[in-house]
Order: sequence, then structure tokens, then C-alpha cells
Amino acid sequence: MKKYSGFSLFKHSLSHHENWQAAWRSPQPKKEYDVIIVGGGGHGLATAYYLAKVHGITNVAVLEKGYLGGGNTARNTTIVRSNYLWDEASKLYDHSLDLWKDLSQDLNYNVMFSQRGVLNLGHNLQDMRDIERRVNANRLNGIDGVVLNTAEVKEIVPIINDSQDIRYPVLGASWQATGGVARHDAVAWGFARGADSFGVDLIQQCEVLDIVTEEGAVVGVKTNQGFIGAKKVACVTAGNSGVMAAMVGLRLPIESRPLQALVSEPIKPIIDTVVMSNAVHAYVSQSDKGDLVIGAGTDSYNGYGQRGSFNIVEHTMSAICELFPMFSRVRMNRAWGGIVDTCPDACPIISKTSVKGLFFNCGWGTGGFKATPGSGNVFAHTLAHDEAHPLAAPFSIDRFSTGHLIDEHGAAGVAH
Amino acid sequence: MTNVDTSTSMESPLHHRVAHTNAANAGVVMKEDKFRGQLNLRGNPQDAAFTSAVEKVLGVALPMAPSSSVRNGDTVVYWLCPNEWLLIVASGTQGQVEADLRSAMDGQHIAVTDISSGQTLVNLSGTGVAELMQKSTVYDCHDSNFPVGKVVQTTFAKTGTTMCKLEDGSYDLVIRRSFSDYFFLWLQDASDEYGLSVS
Amino acid sequence: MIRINCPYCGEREHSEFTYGEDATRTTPDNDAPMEEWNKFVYERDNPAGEHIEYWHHAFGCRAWLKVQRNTITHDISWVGLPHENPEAAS
Amino acid sequence: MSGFRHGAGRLGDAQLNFTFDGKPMLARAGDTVASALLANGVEVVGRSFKYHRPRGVTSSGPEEAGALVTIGAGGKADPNARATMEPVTQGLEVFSQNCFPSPKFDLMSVNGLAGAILPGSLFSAGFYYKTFMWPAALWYKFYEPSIRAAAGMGVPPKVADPDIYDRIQMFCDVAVVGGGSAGLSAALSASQSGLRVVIFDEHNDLGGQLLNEANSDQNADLEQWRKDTIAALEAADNVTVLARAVCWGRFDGNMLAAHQSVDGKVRQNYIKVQAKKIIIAAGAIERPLVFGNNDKPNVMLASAARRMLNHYGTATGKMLAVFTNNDSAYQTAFDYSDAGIKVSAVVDSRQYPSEALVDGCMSRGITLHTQAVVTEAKGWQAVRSIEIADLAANGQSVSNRRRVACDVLAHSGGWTPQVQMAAHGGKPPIYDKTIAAFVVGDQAPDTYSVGAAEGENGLLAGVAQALEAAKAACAELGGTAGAVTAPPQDRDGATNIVPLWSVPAKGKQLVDIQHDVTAADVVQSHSEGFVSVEHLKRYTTLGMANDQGRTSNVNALAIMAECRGVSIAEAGTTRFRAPIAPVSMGGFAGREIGKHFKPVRRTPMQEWHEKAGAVFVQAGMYMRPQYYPQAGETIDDAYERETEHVRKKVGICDVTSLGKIEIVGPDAAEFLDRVYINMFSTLKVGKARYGVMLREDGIVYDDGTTSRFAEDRFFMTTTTAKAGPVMAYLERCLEIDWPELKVRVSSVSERWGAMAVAGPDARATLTAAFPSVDFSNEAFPFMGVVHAEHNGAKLVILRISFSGEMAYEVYATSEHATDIWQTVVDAGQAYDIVPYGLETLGALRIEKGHVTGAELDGRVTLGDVHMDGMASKKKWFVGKNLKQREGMVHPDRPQLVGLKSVDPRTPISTGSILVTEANATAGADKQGWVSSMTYSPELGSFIALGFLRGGKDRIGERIYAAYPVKGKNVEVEVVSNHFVDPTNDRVKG
Repeated sequence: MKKYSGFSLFKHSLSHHENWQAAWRSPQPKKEYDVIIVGGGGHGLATAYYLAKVHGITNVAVLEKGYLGGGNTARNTTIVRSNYLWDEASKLYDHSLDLWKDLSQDLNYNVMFSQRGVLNLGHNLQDMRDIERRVNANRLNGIDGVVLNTAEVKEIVPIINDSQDIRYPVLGASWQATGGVARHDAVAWGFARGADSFGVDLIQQCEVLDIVTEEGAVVGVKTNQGFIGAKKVACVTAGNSGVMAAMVGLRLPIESRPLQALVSEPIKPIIDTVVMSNAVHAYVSQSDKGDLVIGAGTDSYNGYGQRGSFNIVEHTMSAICELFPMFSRVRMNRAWGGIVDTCPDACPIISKTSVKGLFFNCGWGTGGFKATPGSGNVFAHTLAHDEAHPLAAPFSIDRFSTGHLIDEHGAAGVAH
Repeated sequence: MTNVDTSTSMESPLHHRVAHTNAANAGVVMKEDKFRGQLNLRGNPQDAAFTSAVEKVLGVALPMAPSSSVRNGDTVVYWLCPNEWLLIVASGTQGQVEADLRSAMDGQHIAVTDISSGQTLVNLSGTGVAELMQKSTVYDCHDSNFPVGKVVQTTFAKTGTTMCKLEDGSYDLVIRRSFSDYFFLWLQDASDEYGLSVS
Repeated sequence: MIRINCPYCGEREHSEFTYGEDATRTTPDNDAPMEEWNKFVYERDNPAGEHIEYWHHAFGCRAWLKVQRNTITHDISWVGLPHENPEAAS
Repeated sequence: MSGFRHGAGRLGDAQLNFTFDGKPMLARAGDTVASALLANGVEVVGRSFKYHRPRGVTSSGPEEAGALVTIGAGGKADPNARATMEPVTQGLEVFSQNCFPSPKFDLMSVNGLAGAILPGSLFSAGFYYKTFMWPAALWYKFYEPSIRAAAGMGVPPKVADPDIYDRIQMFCDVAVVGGGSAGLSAALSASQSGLRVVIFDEHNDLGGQLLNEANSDQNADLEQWRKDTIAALEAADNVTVLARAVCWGRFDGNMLAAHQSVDGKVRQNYIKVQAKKIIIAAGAIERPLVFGNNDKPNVMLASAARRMLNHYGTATGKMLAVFTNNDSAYQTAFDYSDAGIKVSAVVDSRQYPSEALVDGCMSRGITLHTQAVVTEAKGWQAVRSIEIADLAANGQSVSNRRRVACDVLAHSGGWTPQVQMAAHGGKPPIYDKTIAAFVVGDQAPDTYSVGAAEGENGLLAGVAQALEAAKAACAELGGTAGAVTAPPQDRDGATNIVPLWSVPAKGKQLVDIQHDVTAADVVQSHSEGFVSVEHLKRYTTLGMANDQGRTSNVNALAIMAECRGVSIAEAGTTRFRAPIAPVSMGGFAGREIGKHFKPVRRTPMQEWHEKAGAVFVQAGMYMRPQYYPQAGETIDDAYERETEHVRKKVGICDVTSLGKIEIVGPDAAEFLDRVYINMFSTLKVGKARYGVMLREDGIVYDDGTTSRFAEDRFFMTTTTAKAGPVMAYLERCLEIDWPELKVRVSSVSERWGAMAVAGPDARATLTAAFPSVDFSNEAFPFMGVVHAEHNGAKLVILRISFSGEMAYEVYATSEHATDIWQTVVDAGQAYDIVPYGLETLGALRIEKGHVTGAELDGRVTLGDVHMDGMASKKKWFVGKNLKQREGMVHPDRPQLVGLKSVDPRTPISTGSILVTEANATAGADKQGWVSSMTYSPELGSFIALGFLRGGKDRIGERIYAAYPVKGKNVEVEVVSNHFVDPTNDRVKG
């Protein structure tokens, strides 16, 4: 792998940038791999990267039916934070946040991770009580966080509407300074380039048509490029997990729904942190390019159409204009929908299944992007050792039958 | 109009808004038809005993066609669902009507619920109403889709309503009591460019 | 916007309705084993394609409806009452 | 300066004044900002996104990627406005963007210089990802801030937008998108069927390409046809003509969305049109050619240069050159020449243009260069000359470079049909070789794509398609489209294009001139493996600017296809998504902001509370009294006073917001037995009982009191938050799960105003208020229900208590509720009755250990709140099966406990975490949390309710309520949650 640097960029500029090598190979699938990862999104590519880097397992294929990072990795609002309520969740997301910190250097790929801080606004007394409880719990988990009052929020976001006689006045917020955003596409590309450099085969336009099992154990997958063997198959197919599970007759506690987001035209810097409000369903930050990146809610009904009900966007726009009345003249430039797999307790499933050698990493709902490195990291461990990484253990699929649920509604909300 | 009970002890949901200063030649005119008796009636439309009993009490047959209504002086009946109707009767008579219905249908599996004080009847008329409706409801109010006498349950801004179009092209809207103030505030804004008059 | 043809009220915009849930689940007997109840409460087919589901006409006649909708195209091929079923239910 | 006024075009004579960067300028009524700026000789109107290269007007429509300006100032500042779409109004202020100090001299243009000095730019595709990584710290300190400062385009307003927006819902039978010759014809024809028709056009003047035509005598009949057709549409009362309305998206169920600019009280209407049939006549957009410095001001689309002259009476230059690979651009040269403006050259990359065109040039003395290309536009800031060269037969190289003078270069790379709206219907467009562009082909249901939007550029042929579509659409709707007169002249649509995707010569060849994406960037992303069109888009940001790639996508795809050695069809397009043009957020919000963001529901007694000086707090959609402060009281003073008073004497509280449901029918009792965990069939008529509901998964759903009015008639109350959901849930159970039950439910929440009257003097107060009712313990015992009437009001009085005191809930018909409330208050004067709010309600119930939403947060089991005993063993009920799961009954689950400050005056903050060690720090073993707290006047101590791991068996233990956020750490004693009157004597007294 040729190293990227300011110098290499300069050097290539002398040759009209005509000699850059490909970021990754485009190999033909082998007959058999040690591990097949289904899904070339951020989580799948991160899993492959850590399998190779941490566990030395490099005979790995990532099968992507479209193009790398083309699913939810390409369709989210890129928010990274770890201030969840319950220990299980906050520890997992914080593990991820730790990995984010040096990810650009680790991958030799600038994922533009930017710790500009995340505000979760509170609009009524119960909001504030929940925020205080959550931040207190975070602090006792070693996660940074403070509770701000209206004036302190206004200091961080001077343009926010701090009037107290609006319908949902800003009473305060939780503030995680170490949270932030990243360049979502670059995360997938960086992990892809990294995994490829360890010899992992990234196979695009390769759709898995069936998961093949013998005596209750996985032996490989049937794809549009033929059969590919593997004793371990890991499904990391957000937005398609139910469909994958059905291939082996499994049914998951998951429903798939569109989650919408949109960006404005590029404007000069006006908001340099992430502002989230579960109560009014609005999430906004400004990208380095200058776009306002705005997240809306999920549809109330199942959908796989990568486009959602427009009422949701209308509601979010009202909320944005309520919080930031000057944005009403700013224009929406692009809007899209991603398909999120949501579990009843708003927590993911990182788990073995009743089928030997078949693993699932899914159900991240609206919050999967922030978990990308952590998810890949603990899932790689789970695949390598055939048993759950300690941080992944609570997210086993068994929790639904035992009743040991981790209800992150509220903390997760429709948070991105 | 109906014989409104002027007893000072009663307050209509919009009583605090009638003092609103009226715009000259307003494009939207709102009238609250206060204190009308309103009953929710549930029963089996296939049951002749039921339908005839109701007809005896009300003096009109229950409307059976979806989204239809019947009128007889102060008595109006809205079809809400195949087994549900809204009876709007003269102010103060709802108690008697309820009692009569109960005795007329004794032993039948029906439900009569007095909801008079829970909602109010508002009439919207004027040259601006058509546009106002386009801003306020997701229902197509064009005569070709919403003829006179039709009853439509739908959304109005961010609350719900049951509305009926009258001969004069105006609309009767049933509005829930706790939302009626919001309804008014919305009306005030949405009819800004036409001018609003309230009585 | 999705429009649902309510058998009582006619075709209406979906903002008049609230989504209920998957209508293909069958409730276990009251004394069925817990495993069965677990599957019933949590597991879903969650198909990409034809889906039979309940909707509540909350801002209309308040009837609960059974709807066959394609979850990819959002095309609605059938609407009925809770105890009816589409002929071509797939 | 090169542009100037030349002729009248179609504009009025009225003169308007406007300013550009403060400089006063003149315009005519009907000018766009773009035409006016050109007429005033302005060439450079802004700077580009990445390299800050000079930018000028490049088009005359929505595809404008060069002339982005800020219109207006202060709260009305409108950044990134497309100069070609903004009409000039008297006094309009226009500002250049993305340049400092001025568009002509911009300091940031060093970005561009770096590009100019080095053969290839430092800011090549994906450059962000390859650098700025060392040292890591600098990313935050320096690199990223610099990138942010340089990026972005217009400066957004910092103060609130003062304007109003409306959301409008329309319905029609036939919607026509586009008001050109095809759209106008389709709309008029359809309207004659009597069906409802809506037609959109984003321009102020309808007519589409007709407006490019010279407004001359030989075109008089054509112009008249345009005017007559528009007039006929405006006269028809079944037609809605929406000008200045950009139709930007098509959604499920044939819904079209548009933003319309209007003058008056409202700035914009966000219009949703529910159509039965959709005719898309959105026209086509001219494509630029890709050659050196093709982004330089005064390089402009040929059709735009033509419209500027013929419609806006603005000559774009004093000497015009034309560069084309197809026929359509020749007319621009001819019109300029005929208007007496010098045309120095027509450069055609094709070998054999048609004879007619050759003659046209010769007769006008225009030099025609065939099999030739423009290799580079020259000039410091705007075009002053061009370098042209001969193109090798194989198209791979050039020779014989030479200079041609000109101050405006009009170019045409062919035409791109506007397929976006049709594509939103779900069908991917297909590539049509003959016009070298994508067309819709396979139409989506109920959709007809016609005219130039479907690749038919011929005037009469396009109109014919439109009329066919109108006929078919009306027929399917049972109508008959009318016959309309066709345009009196034709225009040949054949462009005879020979594709030229990029000129084979070095130099900065822009593909996306707004995002500064060059042909080299496309080639580079190919060599780096970003070959899928979606990767190309994301890696280079091509087509992501606010022109939505309208002018750049096809060129880029073609270049990528060449690199990959596949056909353009194979390379495919990116997915088309709404909006096709940027639209204001304010439009979506409409008026649903401020007090309309979410309704405030009011109880009948709302005014009374307001007059009494109550402080209000959100409770669901209601604003409920939080407390009633007396002079100088803090919230704590007030609720402590109110609480103490209720315990000692009597108070009254508005509880109207509770949900109220009537449940009627022979099976009503059986129904309740199924939805509640406890038994209701055994409830006696005239009695009330507290009930709890579970979700199917065994989690506590809601609680409330249900009374039996008659054998077959119950009255249920729910919590405020669950009023709606429980009603829908009960309906669901009856219609879906248990249709065999003969039960009918109706919501009576709005019918009853409700008030709680609590305290030792409650009985005396109510006895005085309602003499007709016997409130004696014998006649009206605890959990008793009494019906009464008072002064015309119907009353239901329940003897139930949430406060632990002797208490009653009085339900009065809403229209009488305030009168009844006042009656009770008057009667209570003898006992100094006080109104109390939610704070006191909370204090009282906490002292009593009752749970509310703060505890029942959708996560707790019956065991967690010690209600397992209530669950009937004799019957099945919803949630019974799964509440038994091991994890739901685990002894280590956090369970409800009371907490008492060891130091009575130290508050226990809600949201504290329960730990066993003092001064807990990171890593502490969290054993629970505090859900609600209050000061208890009766106990003279701060107390709280909380959940503690295995709490049931930990009474008496001393632990800590940690609140690291404020560095607080309070020692508390674990006690029973029943602080006050645990034996419940008071309520029965």
C-alpha cells in the first residue's frame, strides 16, 4: 500500500495525478475463505480490517452486492458520541469513540473525524431529569459529559433560539465535548483500503443469494458469482438483516424502516458543533464542506424503498426553523433515506446464532455510524474466538428470550 | 338558530375568543354554534329494531350511506362509521334525547354517549375559506369531491375534525374542546390575508 | 405520500392513519409455552416486498384496517377489515 | 466589460434600480439578476467553491452553476441564489459570494494559483483523505478550521427570517410539469375536458424555449400563439397556473411537490399537488463542452446567450464565438449576427455540418471552422480570445493551434432531457445514442414524459407528443381532451450531434464548474478504483452542488465510461432524488412553527389558573399549573406551602388531562379482566378500583382507576400521556383480537373537566359545595362512586386518593367545569382551600410512594414497583406470559425504594446514581438511580423515590446518591416507598 501524505500528494500533482494506484484491488472470489463477511458497508469493512489487523485472519472476503460503503454508511448524519444511558451501551459506544480518535492515523486515511462536541437538548423538566441521570451515569463510566443551562447552550451555539416562550424552549442540554462527526464515505474507504492492504478480498457487485448449510452448520454462500465456501459467515447487512436471516429460516426481532436525512446548500460556517433534539426530532451539524447536515426521524411503518414519508421531513424542517429561525431561508439541496434495522429495545444484535458458524451484526437502528470502528472491532473478536467479546456479550440475540433487555429508547431515541 | 342556554354558569370552548376584533369585510367568518347537544350513537345498522327505534326518537332515519348526513330542523345526524353516528340536537335537549334513546332501545347492545360539552360546532364561511381549507386540511374540499351534505372526518392543521359542507358552501366543523383554542389561533394566522370575523 | 383507501371513508392521505403492526402474526393460546409467546412478541418476517399490516384510521372513522403494502414500492394492493384477507395474499 | 443592452427583447420599459456589491445599477422590468448584471457589463459575479476561480453567468435557467449571488441583507439575506432565476425588483440588493475583498480580486484565489503553478492541482480528487493527518493535533487546530473557512458559498443570515411561508395542499386530475410549448399545449387540451388541471413553470414567463426565439416580425405569429395559449389557460377556472413554481419532486401516490415564489404577505408557498395523471414537459438543458478554462466568465451556453439577446434584450458580448458539436448552437450565431453583433467564429467539432448551416454562416460572413475545437478560453478574468485547433480524425489529438478574438464564447455540447421528475417514479432512465443523452423510456405509472424532456426537440413534434399524452390521460380519467391549435411555425429538433465529451488537450477542463471538478479528477478517481458512478460522485463531489449536476453529470459519466472502456449506458447514472433544485427550508415549515409547532391543549379551568397566577409546565400537550406562587414565593416555598396545606386542611387540583374512556356492553367486565392485571368482573356497581395494564412483553404500560357505573357500563381513567394510545389500544383489542366481545368504547376525555379535592377538610368542603350529596363515610366510602347534578352540571364524584389524604375526584361536564371548580373553591374558603399544581401533586404522591411516569418509564416490571401481588392468578391477562421471563423477575433488578436524606435538609437530586461508596468516581458500581424527589414538610426531610438493585431487601441500608455533574454526593437511607400513612388510614377516615 502506497502511503498517503502531503508529500505524496505534491509528488503526484507533478504528474497530473495520473499515477495514483487503486485504493483497493478488484479480485476474483476464491473458492473458499476462512471468513466471509456479507455486506461491504462501514461495519463489515471494519470487521474485516480488525480481523486481519488484530487477529491475523486475512483469508477473508467481503461480499458487497452494490458498491463499497453504498448503504447506510453513505446515508447518515455522521454523528459520533457515546453518552448512552445504560452501561452495556455506553461502554460499547465509548470503546468505539476511543478507536475513532486515532482512526485516521491508524488507517493512513483522513476520515476527517472532528470532535466538535455534541449537544442533546432538553425541552421540558422530564427531559432535563433524564439528561441529568444519563450524564451522571456517563461520568461514573468515565465518559465525559456536562449538563448545561440555556445560557451555556447559547454560548456554544450563539444562533440557537433561546426564547423561553416558544412551544419547546431550550431548557438546557447534555454536552459531550469528545463527540463529533466524521466524513462518512471516507470511513468506509479507509477501512476498505486498510483491509485490502492485509490481503482481504473486497468483492463488489457480488450479491449473496443464499446461505448454504449442512447439518445445521454454515458451509458457504451462493452468490451471483457462484458458490463461495466458508465455515464462518458474518452478516453485516443493515437494512437487509431480516432478508438474510430468512435464508436459513431464522426470524429476527427486527423491523426495517427508512430513516431520512438531508443537506443544505454549502454556506459559510455558522454552526460548529452537533445539536440534537429528540423531543422535536431534529439533528443538525455543519460539514467541513459547508452543508448543514440535518437528520429527521424514522418512518412509523416498515419500508425498504430508501425514501421515506415526506411528512417526517416537513416536521423536522419545522423543528429546525423553530430552533434556528435564520435557517428558514437556507435551501435544502439533497435528501435521502437509509434503511435502518431497529430492535424493540433500540440496541443492536452482535451475536452467534442457532446456526453453527453463522453470525449477525445488526439492529443498530438509527445510531450505527458512530459505532463503526467499535462494532467491527468487537465483532471481529467474536468471529475470531467463536465467543462474544465481553463488550458484545450483552447484545446477544438471547436477551429477548431471557428478558435481559437493554432499553435505550430515549437515549437512542431516533438519535443519529 | 338553536335556543342557546345563556346561563352564566356555562362556558363554550371558544367563549374567551369571541371578543376578537373583527376585520371589516372579512374573507373568513367564524361562528361558534354554542352548546349544541351532541351524542355519540353506536348500534347495529342491520338491526331493524335499532334503526326504527332511533328514527322514532329523532324523527329522521339514520343515514346509512358512508359519509352522509341528514338534517331535520335542529336535529342533524352525521354518519361516522357503519355502526356509529354523531347526533347533533338542540341545545339542552341532549339529556332527554339520550334518555329516550335508551328507553326506546332497552336491552339492545348499543351505546349512547353524551359528548356535548366535549366538542363544539363551528361554522366557517366566506370568500377565503376555499384557500384556507387548502392550507389547513389534507382533504380535497373541491365540490366534485366534497359535495353539500357530505361528512368528512380528517385533520385540520394539527388537530382532527368532523366536517360537513352546507348548502351555502360554508363548512360546519366539529372541534374537540381542548383543541379549540389552538384551532382558533391557527384560524387567526391562516386567514390573515383574508381577514377574520368572529361571532 | 401513501394513500390508503379506507373501506368506510374512501381514499385518504396516510397522515390520517397510524401504523399498527405486522398483521400476519397469530396470537398463541393464553397458556402456550413462553417460547411461543417470545416468538410472537419479538420475531418478525419483516419482508422486503408484500407486507400485510394493520393501520388505524385515527383521524378518520377510527377503524382498524388490514392493508397489503409493498414495502419497497409502497404500492397498496389491498385494503380490508381486520378479519378479511386478500385473495392474492403472498 | 462586454455585455450591453441591445434591443427590447420581451421586457417592459419600466426602469428599475438595484445594486451589486453596493454599486447602483439599472434594470428593466422582467430582467433577471443575471440578465441585468450582463446588461450592466458585469462579467465576474463570484468565485468558485474550491479554487476560487472567477465565475460569471453561464446559463439562463435553473442549471446556473456560475452566477450564485446573495440577494438581500439582514434577516432577508438569501445566500446562493441563482442569478438566472431571481427577478430584479426595485431597490434589490445583490452581493457577490465566496470572495474577499471583491469578486475581481479574491485573496483565496491562491488555491487556484497553486493549481495553476503545478501541472496538477494539490486539491485533486480525494485530496482531503490523503493529507492533513500529521501531526494529528494540527487537524483540529489548523487544517480543519482553514478548510471550513475556505469552504461554503454564501454567508447565511444570522438573524431570524421575518417572512411567512405557507404549506398548501392541492388536488388535480392532470398535472403538467413545465410551461413550454409542449406543456402549454397539454394543459390547454386537458383543461377542455373539464378536468382539474395544474401547470407548473419555474420561470416568471411561460414559454420555455420559445423565449429563446427572436421577438421579431417573422416570429410574431409564434409569439402570439404563446400569449394566446397562456391567456386561455389563465381564463379557464378549472386550471391553476403556477408560475415561478419549481416542481422539485415526485412522491408516492402521484404527489408532486413545488416551491412557488410569490409577492405579498407570504414569501413562498410550499405546494403539494395530489395528481391523478402527470405530464412531464420539463424540457431539456443544454450541456457545456469540456475544454480548457471552460469555466471562465463569458463562456456561456449557446441557448443562454441567445435568450439573453432575444428575450432580455441583453447582448452578452461585442464579439461572439460559438463552439459546438451539434446544430442547435448555430442559431445563436445567426441571431447575434442578424442583430448586428460581430460573430468571429463558429467552431464545430464535426467534419460535415449540414449545408443549410454552412450557407447560413457564409451568407452572414461568419468564419466556420469544422473538425475543429476550442482548446482553451483565454483572458485574465473573462474571455478575451480563444485558442482553437484542428481535431484529428480519430478525435484523440489536436493540431494547428491558433487564436481567435471574442469576448463571449457560446458553446453547446448537446441537450440533456430533464428526466429527474420522471425518474422519481422509480424507473431508471435509458441512454439514447441518437441524441447522446438519457431519456425516460419506460414510463412510470400515470406518467407521460413528452417533448424535449423525452428527447424530442422538434417544436411541432413535441407539441404532438404532448397532445397525445393529454388525450390518453383524460381518456383514462373518463374525459375528452380538446383540440388546440398547434404553433404556427416549426423548429427542427434534429441536432445531428456527434459527441465530444472532452477536448483532447491539457489545461484545466471543468466538468462541474460549481464544485471545481475537472476531467482530470474523473480520470484520477477511475485510476484509484472509484469507478461506480456513486463512488465517482462521492469521491469528487461531482454533481453534488446546487445545480444537482444538471450540466455536469452526463459529461462526467461519459468520461468515466471511456476510462472503463464500457458504454455510457453500462456506466449508468446516479439515482435521481428529490429535490431537483434547492428549496427553502422555511417553505417546508410553513406556518407550523411557534405556537403552531405543536398545539397547546387547554382544560376548561385554564383561564382560572391564569388569573390565579399559576406558573405552567408542559404535561403532554397540555400546559398544567406547576404551582401557584404567592407574593415573593420561590417554587420551593410555594409547593411546600401547598403540600403542607393539603395535609393539614384541603386543596384542589385540575386533573382534567387524564384520559377518560367509557366502556359499555354485556362483555365489558370480561374485557377489562383481559386488559388489566387485576380483576374487574368482581367490582361492584358504584365502586372504583385501581388497575394496571401490561404490554404484551410484560412491561408496565399504564395505570388508572376504573369505576363501574352499571353492570354493563364502566368509566376508565388513564394517565395523561397514555390517554390517546390506550384508547387506540382498546379499540385494537376489540376489533382485531377479541371481536367476539360485545363491548363498545368511546373517549369521553373532552367531556369531563376533572378536579381532585384532597385533605382532611375535603369532605366538609364538598358537603358545603354540593348539599344534595351525602358525603358521610357510610353513604360514600373509600373507592365509592356517586352521580349528581349541580346547577345544570352533571357530576361524577369518585372517592379516590392519589395524595394519601382523604380525597375525592370530581368530574363535571366541561361547559360547567369552571363553575363547579369555583363552587368548590367558594365552599372551601371556610377551610382556606388552596389550589395546588403538579409540584405539590408530585410531593404528595412521593410521600405516599405512588408511582407516575417518572417511574413507569416503559422499562419497569410489576416486580420492580412491588405490584406483582396485584396480578390475578385466577385469569389470563395481556402480558401475563412474558412477565415471567427470568430477566424480568431477576432478584438483582432495580426495585422501587424510598430514600431519605440522612441530613434531612440536604436535597436528593433527581437523576442521581445510587452507589454504595462515598465520593464515587469513574468505574463505581452503579446500583440504581433516583427517579423523583421532594421535600416532605410532614417528615421535615428531603425524600425521594428511586430504583435500587435488589432494593426490596435493602431497607435500612445507608447508601449514596451520587451526582457527579455537580460534584454532589448525598448519604441516604433506604426506606419503604410508603413514607406517609403506610397503613392507609387517612384515605378511609
